[in-house]
Amino acid sequence: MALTKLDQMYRAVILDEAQHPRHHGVLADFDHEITVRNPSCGDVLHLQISEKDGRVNDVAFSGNGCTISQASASLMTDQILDKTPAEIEQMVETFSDLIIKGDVPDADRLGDAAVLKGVHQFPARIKCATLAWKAAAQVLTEKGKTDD
Amino acid sequence: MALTKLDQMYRAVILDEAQHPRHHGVLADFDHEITVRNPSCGDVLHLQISEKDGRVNDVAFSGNGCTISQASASLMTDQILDKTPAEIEQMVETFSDLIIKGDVPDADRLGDAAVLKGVHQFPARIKCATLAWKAAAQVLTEKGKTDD
Amino acid sequence: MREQFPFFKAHPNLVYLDTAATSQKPQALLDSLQNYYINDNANVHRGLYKLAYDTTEAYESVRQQVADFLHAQSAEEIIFTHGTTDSLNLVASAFGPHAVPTGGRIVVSGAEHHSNFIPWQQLAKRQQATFVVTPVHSDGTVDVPALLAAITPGTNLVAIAQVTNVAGDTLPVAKIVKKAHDMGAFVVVDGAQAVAHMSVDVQALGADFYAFSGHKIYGPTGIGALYGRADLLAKMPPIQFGGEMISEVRDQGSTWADGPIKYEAGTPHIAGVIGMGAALHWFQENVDAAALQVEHELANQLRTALRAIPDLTVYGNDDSLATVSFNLTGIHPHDVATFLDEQQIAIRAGHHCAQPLMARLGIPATVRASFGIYNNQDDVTKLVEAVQAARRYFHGID
Amino acid sequence: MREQFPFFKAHPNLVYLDTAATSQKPQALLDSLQNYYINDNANVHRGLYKLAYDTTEAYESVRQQVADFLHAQSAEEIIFTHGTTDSLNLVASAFGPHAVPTGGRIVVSGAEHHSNFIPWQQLAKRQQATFVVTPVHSDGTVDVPALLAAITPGTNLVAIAQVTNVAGDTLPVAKIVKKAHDMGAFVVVDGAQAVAHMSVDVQALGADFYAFSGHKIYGPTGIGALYGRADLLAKMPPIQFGGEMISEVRDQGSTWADGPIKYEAGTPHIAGVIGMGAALHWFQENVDAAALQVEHELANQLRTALRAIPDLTVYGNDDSLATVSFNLTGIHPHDVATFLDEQQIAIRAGHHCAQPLMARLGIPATVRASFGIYNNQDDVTKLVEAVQAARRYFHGID
Ligand SMILES: Cc1ncc(COP(=O)(O)O)c(C=O)c1O
Ligand SMILES: Cc1ncc(COP(=O)(O)O)c(C=O)c1O
Repeated sequence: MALTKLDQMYRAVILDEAQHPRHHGVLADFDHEITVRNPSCGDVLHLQISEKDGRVNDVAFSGNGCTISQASASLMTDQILDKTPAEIEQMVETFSDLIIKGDVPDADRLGDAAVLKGVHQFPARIKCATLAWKAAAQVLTEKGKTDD
Repeated sequence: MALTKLDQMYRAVILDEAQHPRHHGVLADFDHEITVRNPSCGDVLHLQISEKDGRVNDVAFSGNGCTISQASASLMTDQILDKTPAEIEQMVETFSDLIIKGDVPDADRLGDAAVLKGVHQFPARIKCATLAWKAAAQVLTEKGKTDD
Repeated sequence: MREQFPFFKAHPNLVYLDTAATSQKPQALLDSLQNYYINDNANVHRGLYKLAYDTTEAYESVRQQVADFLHAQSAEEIIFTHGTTDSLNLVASAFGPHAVPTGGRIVVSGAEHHSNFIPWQQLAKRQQATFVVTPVHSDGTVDVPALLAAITPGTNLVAIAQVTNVAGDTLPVAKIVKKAHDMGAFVVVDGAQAVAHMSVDVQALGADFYAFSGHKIYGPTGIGALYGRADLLAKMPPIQFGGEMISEVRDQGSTWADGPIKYEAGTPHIAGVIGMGAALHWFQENVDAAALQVEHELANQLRTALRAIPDLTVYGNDDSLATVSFNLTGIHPHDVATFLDEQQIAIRAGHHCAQPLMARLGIPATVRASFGIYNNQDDVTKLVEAVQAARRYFHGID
Repeated sequence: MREQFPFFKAHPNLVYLDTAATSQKPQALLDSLQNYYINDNANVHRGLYKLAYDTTEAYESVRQQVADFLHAQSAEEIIFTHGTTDSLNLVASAFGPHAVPTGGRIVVSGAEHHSNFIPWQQLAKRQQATFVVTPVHSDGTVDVPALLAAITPGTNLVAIAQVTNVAGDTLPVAKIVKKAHDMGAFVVVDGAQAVAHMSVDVQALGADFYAFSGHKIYGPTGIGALYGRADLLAKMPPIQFGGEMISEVRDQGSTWADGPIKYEAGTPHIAGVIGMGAALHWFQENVDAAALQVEHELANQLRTALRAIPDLTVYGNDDSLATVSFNLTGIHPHDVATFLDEQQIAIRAGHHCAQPLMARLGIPATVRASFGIYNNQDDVTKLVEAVQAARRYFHGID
């Protein structure tokens, strides 16, 4: 069984991250909020962000999705803490690139989240991996617009 | 050039009939009236029939159509004179059969109109040949119903 | 059987278990499409030349074939559409306002596919009608007594699948129709998941409308049919305009052709109609009740084998036909699908266009394996083994 | 060129002059369809397995291809439909009520095909709008100054063909759009007869909507496209419901997907989309401006030769493209068609779904010969000779 590719995507850290996600829940107080969907599979992600002095100082997500989307949301929320919206936008672009290509020069900007690069071998799962990141970029640049 | 089949349909009598149709025009007085169309080609036939003592005693048609539909209307109007609606219904069935099969045992019931049997070699033209006949059967049985 | 499907020659190691989404195609269909485009291609209903005439005849003869296939009274009751969704939307748009007055009542089951759900939901909205979605059992099958109870006096329209697309259960359509007709309601039946797996008799069912798609019964994409009772079609205005659906077009008004072509505006999907005819012909020649029974038994074998796996929920029951949905506790269906795909097993994971059902079951998605006439024992064995492996993999059991 | 079309191998002696009704198909299209069904057949937009994913990618890449072909700004502006008629009806149903208020004004030319006429006539009826049909010249071409003059302040929508289907004249779309936009009106362009015969740039034209059919540009039946300006599509509600066009479906309400799939309810005609992509690719690789010029010259040669026949009226003029309509005085077009068919010449006779034009010209029908990229000099010669023979035959000249 050709599980090598699978193993590259489902690294232990990812399975673990999805099972024990960080920043899972809701915030009492927040500046930005968005609900995004992956309509073809029904995944829903609800994201809340609070900002202080132009930097993300708290974040939480809820909703449901597969291992990849949950792990990705967990890693994303961890990585954007203390970043400015502009920095986050750049990170999201880098992340998108990484997931599509499997490798990018500035992957270290993504910290632990770079572990998701194995997704690039599963093009059908790219949307799962990028959902949370795109939501963050959208809510921070479009100021709280939701899709409903 | 394979004009034999053509000649069988376009007998001189038919070309002549179409050019000098009988009962072409309108009646001042009539009991039945119908307008039928061949929507796929735009042919229109307007038919008026007057009845006396349970028999057709006058008939007229107008509209436009091809040689076959005009010749057929001309021959039909001539043949139904003095016939009862029931007789006409049977004639229409016989005519339909003749045009589809090219030969039927009781073709002589149709008088001169049997000359149209050559149409059976041109299935695409069957509707042209039967338009007037079906209109007559319809208007005599359904009492003046029009399609508009 | 399988050797009649070139797809399986091209994919010798693939376990294709997604026939409910779309079926693979027999050689007979491929031949028919090639033959159409090479020998018979001409536009229909307009040409006086022989080629166009013959193509029109062939096209219209499929209408009779579909009528016979569904046991309709006449070919005049068959409208060619682009698929089940198109058929159902046509009924909702053209017949809906006639059937459902302002403030009326529409009943659908809680297990309907979006295509047999949203058109009625939106019709209800337009007509300010009550839109009733009936309960399902915890295994995803329709609660039939509850559905029957919902069909009260004052109900105008009932829309149900003959076979549902997640749990694969078969609804007692004749019984539902009887109740609905007694209450004065019309019944629209979604046959998308039925026609390839059981024989259908619209007159015995008493259905007022019946819809299906060619691509789910071994036919081409882009084509489907709608059966409508003749007396109801007579009341239905066209909703698309143009081409041969007319009787006369004047500047300020038009009149319509009689019969089904009234609803077939524009150049139809001619190759699709001819191809659907070839597929139905192939189906009737090659797939008998015994073959369908084998298909059903494969599905039941799979259900039985899956039920033996710990932490696994199977939807549907042994009366369910060729569709088997399940979930592994704690493992998202998408992850299962990817795992299986890596082992060359094509199954579907998702909401299957049945979000109202997912909401009722309190789950976001299921894994769904669905059978076609080309599947075999081996496919079942491979899937079961792979599901067990997936469970071990994601639960970290080694 | 001709040898790329297996139809002509199957019909070596046929003179096919009915491309305006439907085109014959290149081998490249047949190969693409076979390849799709044998190798790639899977439903789109839903599957997580590789086959379904790849098919979805291929499907979506055709959207970009069509966008490039029409010079649209983005693939988001391309909706797959079932053909021109379906495209135009979609605009009329979904955008029409937004564009045309109660009591508004719609302008169409007097030479429109029913598919670009009745949808607007019926929209006008629904909106109690004025429906203006503009004059044509005695040769069946559109009277452009009169059309421009009809686009007054208060006009909300103008619907015109880029190339008409009886006289084959090309309308100055950019000029008409400019006037319409100045008056605050939207312009819907019917490109059915244009795309296979000239290059199209929707942005240069300024068209708000542009419709065409795959089967008229060497592609499969049952598929077409609608271009819509992105800002206008954003305002357009869906009119068919079901399948993947949703964002979320709740019992009492639903929200829609973003982008063109909002209008593509149900399983699309996947083979048709892939096939249309193959046909457009083939067209762009094999048919250059010079080839189209040759086609145009064949049509002009035919017009010239026909004009030399006594008692014969030719419609259109030398700027008309690949379509030539004519009538022999005193001989009904259907009789001409049958005569020509016996000599293996497939041409069309009838009203060509342009009854308003026929009414203006005071004729019931015309004979129409239309060219495709596979026609040649020989076809013209044979047709001219046969028309002369028909004239002698029916007039009894021997
Ligand atoms: C100018 C024009 N518009 C619209 C149509 C309709 O196209 P379709 O029948 O492919 O929908 C046609 C062809 O029949 C046409 O020639
Ligand atoms: C029960 C049911 N209804 C309707 C549909 C819609 O069919 P289509 O997508 O062919 O229009 C499907 C399949 O997707 C289905 O399973």
